[in-house]
Amino acid sequence: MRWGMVIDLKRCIGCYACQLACKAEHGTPPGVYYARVLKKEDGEYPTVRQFALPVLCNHCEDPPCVAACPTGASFKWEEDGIVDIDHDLCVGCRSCMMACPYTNRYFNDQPPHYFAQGMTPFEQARTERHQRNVVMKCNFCRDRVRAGKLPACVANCPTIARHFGDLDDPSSEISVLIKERGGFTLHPEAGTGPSVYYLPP
Amino acid sequence: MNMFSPHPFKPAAQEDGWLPSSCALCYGTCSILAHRVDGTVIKIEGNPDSAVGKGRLCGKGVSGIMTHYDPNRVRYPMRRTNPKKGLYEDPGWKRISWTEALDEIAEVLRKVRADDPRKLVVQRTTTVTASRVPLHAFASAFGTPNFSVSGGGQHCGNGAHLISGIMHASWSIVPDFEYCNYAIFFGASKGHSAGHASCSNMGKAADARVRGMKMVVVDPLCNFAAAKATEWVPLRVGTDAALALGMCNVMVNELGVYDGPYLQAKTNAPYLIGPDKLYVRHPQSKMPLVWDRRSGSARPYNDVPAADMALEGEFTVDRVPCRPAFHCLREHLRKFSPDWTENTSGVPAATVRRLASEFATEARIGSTIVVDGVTLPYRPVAAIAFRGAQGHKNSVYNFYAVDLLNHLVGAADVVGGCLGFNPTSHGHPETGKVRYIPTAGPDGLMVVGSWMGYHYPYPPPEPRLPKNLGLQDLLVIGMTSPFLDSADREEMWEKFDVPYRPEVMINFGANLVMSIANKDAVAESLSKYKFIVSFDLFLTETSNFVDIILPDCSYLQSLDARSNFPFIFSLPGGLGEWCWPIRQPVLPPDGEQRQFAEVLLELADRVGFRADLNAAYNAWLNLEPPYRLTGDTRYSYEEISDRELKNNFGAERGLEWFKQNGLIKWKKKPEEVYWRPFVDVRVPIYWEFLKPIGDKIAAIAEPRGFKIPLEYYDPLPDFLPCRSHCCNKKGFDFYGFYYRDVVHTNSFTMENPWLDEAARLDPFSYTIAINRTEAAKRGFTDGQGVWVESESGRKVKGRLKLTECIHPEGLGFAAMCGHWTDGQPVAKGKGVFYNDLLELDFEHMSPVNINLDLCVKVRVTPAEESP
Amino acid sequence: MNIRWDAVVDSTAVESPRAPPVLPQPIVDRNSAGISVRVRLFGALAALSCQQSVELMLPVGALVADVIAILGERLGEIFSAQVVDASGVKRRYCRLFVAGYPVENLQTPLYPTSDLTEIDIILLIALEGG
Amino acid sequence: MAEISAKYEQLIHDLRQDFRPQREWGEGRGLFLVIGHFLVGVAAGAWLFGLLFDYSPGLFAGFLLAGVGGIAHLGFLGRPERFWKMARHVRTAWVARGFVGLTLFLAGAALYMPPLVFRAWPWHATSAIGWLGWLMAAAGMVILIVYMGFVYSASKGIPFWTSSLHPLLYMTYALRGGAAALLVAMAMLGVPTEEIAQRLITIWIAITAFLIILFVLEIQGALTGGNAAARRSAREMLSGRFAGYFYGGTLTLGLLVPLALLSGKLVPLSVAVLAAVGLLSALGDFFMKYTTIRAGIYTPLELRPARMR
Repeated sequence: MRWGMVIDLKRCIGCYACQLACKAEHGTPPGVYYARVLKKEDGEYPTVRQFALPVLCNHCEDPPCVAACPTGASFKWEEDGIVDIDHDLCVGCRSCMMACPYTNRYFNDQPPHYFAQGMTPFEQARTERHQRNVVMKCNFCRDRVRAGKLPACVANCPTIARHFGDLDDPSSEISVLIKERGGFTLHPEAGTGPSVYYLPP
Repeated sequence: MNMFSPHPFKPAAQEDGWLPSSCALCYGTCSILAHRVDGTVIKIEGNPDSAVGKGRLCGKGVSGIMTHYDPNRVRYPMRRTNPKKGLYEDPGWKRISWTEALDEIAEVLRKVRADDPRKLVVQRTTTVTASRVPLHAFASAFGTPNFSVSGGGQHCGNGAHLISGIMHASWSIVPDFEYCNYAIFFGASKGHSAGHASCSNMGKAADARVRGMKMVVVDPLCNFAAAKATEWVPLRVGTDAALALGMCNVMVNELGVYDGPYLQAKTNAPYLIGPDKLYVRHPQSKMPLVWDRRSGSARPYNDVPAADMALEGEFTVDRVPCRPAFHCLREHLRKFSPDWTENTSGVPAATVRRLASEFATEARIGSTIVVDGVTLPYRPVAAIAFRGAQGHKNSVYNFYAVDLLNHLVGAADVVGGCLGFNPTSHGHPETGKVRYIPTAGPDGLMVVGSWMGYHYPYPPPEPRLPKNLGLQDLLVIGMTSPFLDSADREEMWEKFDVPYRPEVMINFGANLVMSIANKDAVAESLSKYKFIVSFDLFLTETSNFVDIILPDCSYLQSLDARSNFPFIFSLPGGLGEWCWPIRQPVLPPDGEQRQFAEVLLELADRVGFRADLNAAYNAWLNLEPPYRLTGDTRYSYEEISDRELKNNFGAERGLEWFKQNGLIKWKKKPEEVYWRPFVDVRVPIYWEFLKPIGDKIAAIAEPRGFKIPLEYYDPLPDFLPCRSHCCNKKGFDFYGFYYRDVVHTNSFTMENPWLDEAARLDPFSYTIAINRTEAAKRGFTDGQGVWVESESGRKVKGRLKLTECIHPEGLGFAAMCGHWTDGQPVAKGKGVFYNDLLELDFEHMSPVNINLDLCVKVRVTPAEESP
Repeated sequence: MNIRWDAVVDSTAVESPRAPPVLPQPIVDRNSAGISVRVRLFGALAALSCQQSVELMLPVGALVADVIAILGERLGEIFSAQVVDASGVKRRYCRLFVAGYPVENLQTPLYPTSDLTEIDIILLIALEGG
Repeated sequence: MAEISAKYEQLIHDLRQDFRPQREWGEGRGLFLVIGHFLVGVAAGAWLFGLLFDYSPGLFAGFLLAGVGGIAHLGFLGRPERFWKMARHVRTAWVARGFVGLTLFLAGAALYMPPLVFRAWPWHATSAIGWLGWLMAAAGMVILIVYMGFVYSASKGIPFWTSSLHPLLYMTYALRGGAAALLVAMAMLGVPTEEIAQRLITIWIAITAFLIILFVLEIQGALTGGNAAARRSAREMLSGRFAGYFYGGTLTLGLLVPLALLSGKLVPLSVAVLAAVGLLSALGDFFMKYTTIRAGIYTPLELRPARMR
């Protein structure tokens, strides 16, 4: 069993709904983004193409962040392949941030609120619980997934560009999509075996 | 999933529930589920049961929590202490009680109503659709015709909605994403960014993309729709009509491709046109005549089988030489040669030819398809336009020309073609409500079955010496008007002896100072009001002109019984489901916040016109016995909502039922979605009615020294340049234009810190897009601070974003940013206030639909220090 | 097959199982001498007449149009101009209800009933944008 | 607060860039990490030469520097109170290994050194405990010298650091730092013998020469290695944001001036010169490490256009 995600760049329109649905789901503090959207362009006027590239933790088969973590705070759930962080163990040395080839880890040293006035009721309920001065990142909404739901970014994507499933099961929707649509990963040369695949735009 | 908690305002301990309601971060009004735990909303998700959003929300929708919980929200009624009003005058807000506030407002309203009710101007933001009925009802009952939707219509609507109404009986148009194979978008992002039913359309458009629908996007900027297009066709800002007409010409005159039977049966193409450009009519019945090829004579259109109607030919009727409208159109189109098009729009002649032939070929004229067992015409092509194309002085012709592409090939409201948003509804199977179908009006031309107001696009009312401050009773094609705030409004009012002036304004949520055009013109008009009361969530730039601020409830604290009605507005078009969701309060008011609708009811009681207001609600909601409001009974807004729901869906489906179930839905029939073959109406490919209107307006206006440029009232579309196209001032070498950003709504959402953050992470949202090569020529670097200056010397400051994705002559601005009020600290200083470059006078609006021209010729110069 | 547009025009297809009621037939009072109506004017129209409701007695067979005509005589051009257009057709933004049911066509007949027939007239805001 | 929000603004800006610089190591409190790394490296080197030259002040210097370096590290950690947890993952994490190394070193030194100073100490330096301490310290020293470079080369996100030369580079720093530390110590406490000083200087020159070669190869590799981010980093160092530190600090202070001084042409060799050379060399190394760390740039996230077509 290995959870994986497929992001269909043909469907994606870069609307930021994933990034913001993630923020709403986890109440991540300012400066922490489990999911993000990058805007890129390719070519020269007038034969140019703008495209969006949604990024998140790649939940690598062989995660450099886990190897680099001195405390074992960063670890991989053997039963489902999700790379996670035990915030009680994190000392905030940030080696994992340097080790991640996908720059998808964030050090949480910001106050747990967006407004100068302090925490909103929402932030008291959802943001304050996050430990300060530790590294944070996406964990494929493991709680949701274990409760039988899809990760927030997948469930909400208005263009249905994100798919979630078992990479180990060759008949799963995502395995089929990867096979049929030529799915690829970012920085294959890093040899980390990402669980996040992209379908060409 | 516990969908309901009996006492929304008194959450039980350990309460944990999902409440169905509706979003209000934009007028798309998608259906949401609010996850409330112990009295705090900790998540907002889409409601999967609903056809509106289908359980998925855009970035704005999921971020609504932060708008609701914003500590900068207004919580108490406030009164200004500084009598001086100005853009930078601090009103010196002082907290007052509701009683004080309502006493004072009622007093003012009582006086003005006794004096002349028309002196009251009622204004609302377009962002919150729930504000429409309560404010319209209030204004109607009060007795004023002067209603404004601030920037609404001025920027997006007068062209798009007018022509969508005339040609498709709907507010807007989209490709039939389920079946369309080839869509061409002109300055529209439908399905790729903001707008009506935006979230639902995002999914439909994505399906179409994967299915292989080709999409050509004509736009000076390559983002949103263009970024996903199979082909991006950059063009000179504001020349959409030139390209569309060029394509029409190639189709009709070079390829000879058009849908004859459609034109014969569903348009006025066969109507005979005389030398005076008007219909040749039957002497007695006054019916427009067509040429009956069978009898070889001219007969009223309704006496001749469509198949026998001549589309071309020179005929003589009672010694009057005449030709079918289509013949006139065909001749008229000849002047738009591909080379002319290239010179005007910058789109290569070869491209014009190719696009035209692709469109014509893909249309599969004459083909049919079976959908749900019904045989229907099949035209899998669509030409779509919206704000970008119509936001110009040539507004009407730009949109009309684009839509002609659809009608020439018969791709209008048929399978795969260009669809209006739900123009036809047969109503709920059990109650027959809400039912509406377009009907044949004067000369057999289509009259919408459902509309947002009572100013129908067709037939247009008779122009008269204006009595309304917006002058739409003179310039009758226009729906919303800029004349309440334009720099030349006083001049106009004097010209036409408008016997009164605006004195009191009730404003709901609109930030007028930023939402129409340059702030100075608006400030000038606002400062003239004797009294302004405003329902707001936040203090805005406009608040500086307000006398009393009333703290409104957010959408999470409010009730709305008709979130997505009328269906022509923001219920997704195409096959699927009819869906009627409601909005219900999931959180109590904070401080002394009160929902505006309730406050308006109380004001009517205090002023003493509750009976009128009840009658107005009866009319606006089409309430029938036994659900009509009677006499001056003091119904609460909940009771009124309950009656509307029962009136439409039966006694058992009142407000309580909807609070639990969230919505009611039923399947759309192919006869509803693809209604065109089933409804005997025609649409004008030749706008004969336009000419007499122009003449009548001129007859009233010109004796009073108000020149009406009649070339804009010709029955056939043309390319007429914007002011910006005529500016040859040295150094002014860019066409400034703005576009909607996907994470922002009007000027409202910049205060939401999540959306603001997303916009700051985006390379375009808060910057000015400029062509990389052009920037290099001028030594501009990425991120550089610049001044952008209009011909008339208006200046805005911003940061450049160098990109390959924009036309060399274009300068792209996102949204309506650049707030400066302290009332919105998050929004303050973010992005660029593009509207401040826009002039606000008759010179800069369409002389037909009085839509503002939104493009400006500008000069770009480096700013000392980056902003 | 090349479909004929006029061939598929089929208005019966738009009849839904239950069309909403139009003006329901009231219990006609045969031996009544005439039709007594109470017209209530709201909003801008209310300002035109001193009292908000006007009671009229009409001959049997009278039409809604007759009511408008009488009111026109009483309240003057300013009333008629706002309610009907030059060709005598009811303006769209003028909503008229007989016994609580909307009436668009002024040629709709009125029926003598045992009690007053209520007629409500109000002008609505014509314009909207967005 | 202001500093924190400034960091947030900077992050937002960085995230918009194609080439995003790492700022956690080296900026703000991150400076403590650079200092810590630097001191611990010098400490290990000082201990080594202290043993080689049987020069106990060198050992003391090493012990002292390592202690301070350890504290500096704590000052950097987000959760210093949990520092001991860093021993949990030695199996794969170089940081953990470094932590163990430092612990061994400090503990060992604490056992081995006191008897060298105090006659009346419970055990003798050559006693079992003394030997145990000596061994622990020696092991710690080796780990400290070796681990540091691997911390960087294991940072897959920062191509500039991942060259195979990096570990060797850091070992060389340690040795050069050690030599420098001894020079300073001798200058302060008196040179045991002229000959020792001479040997030390020769060693210092040799190491420095080797370091120069390594560094040139390193930069050359980064510039030609084909990795855009690494190239960008090298440019930041040579002609970008950190050029000042590099030319001023590393090259001039750390290399040219010391060599000039040692040439004897400017001033006659003296104790003061030794001290100066030692200090300057150390300072140079510090700037070298500082700039290398600060110049770290994350691999950009991009689609290979080839994959898109």
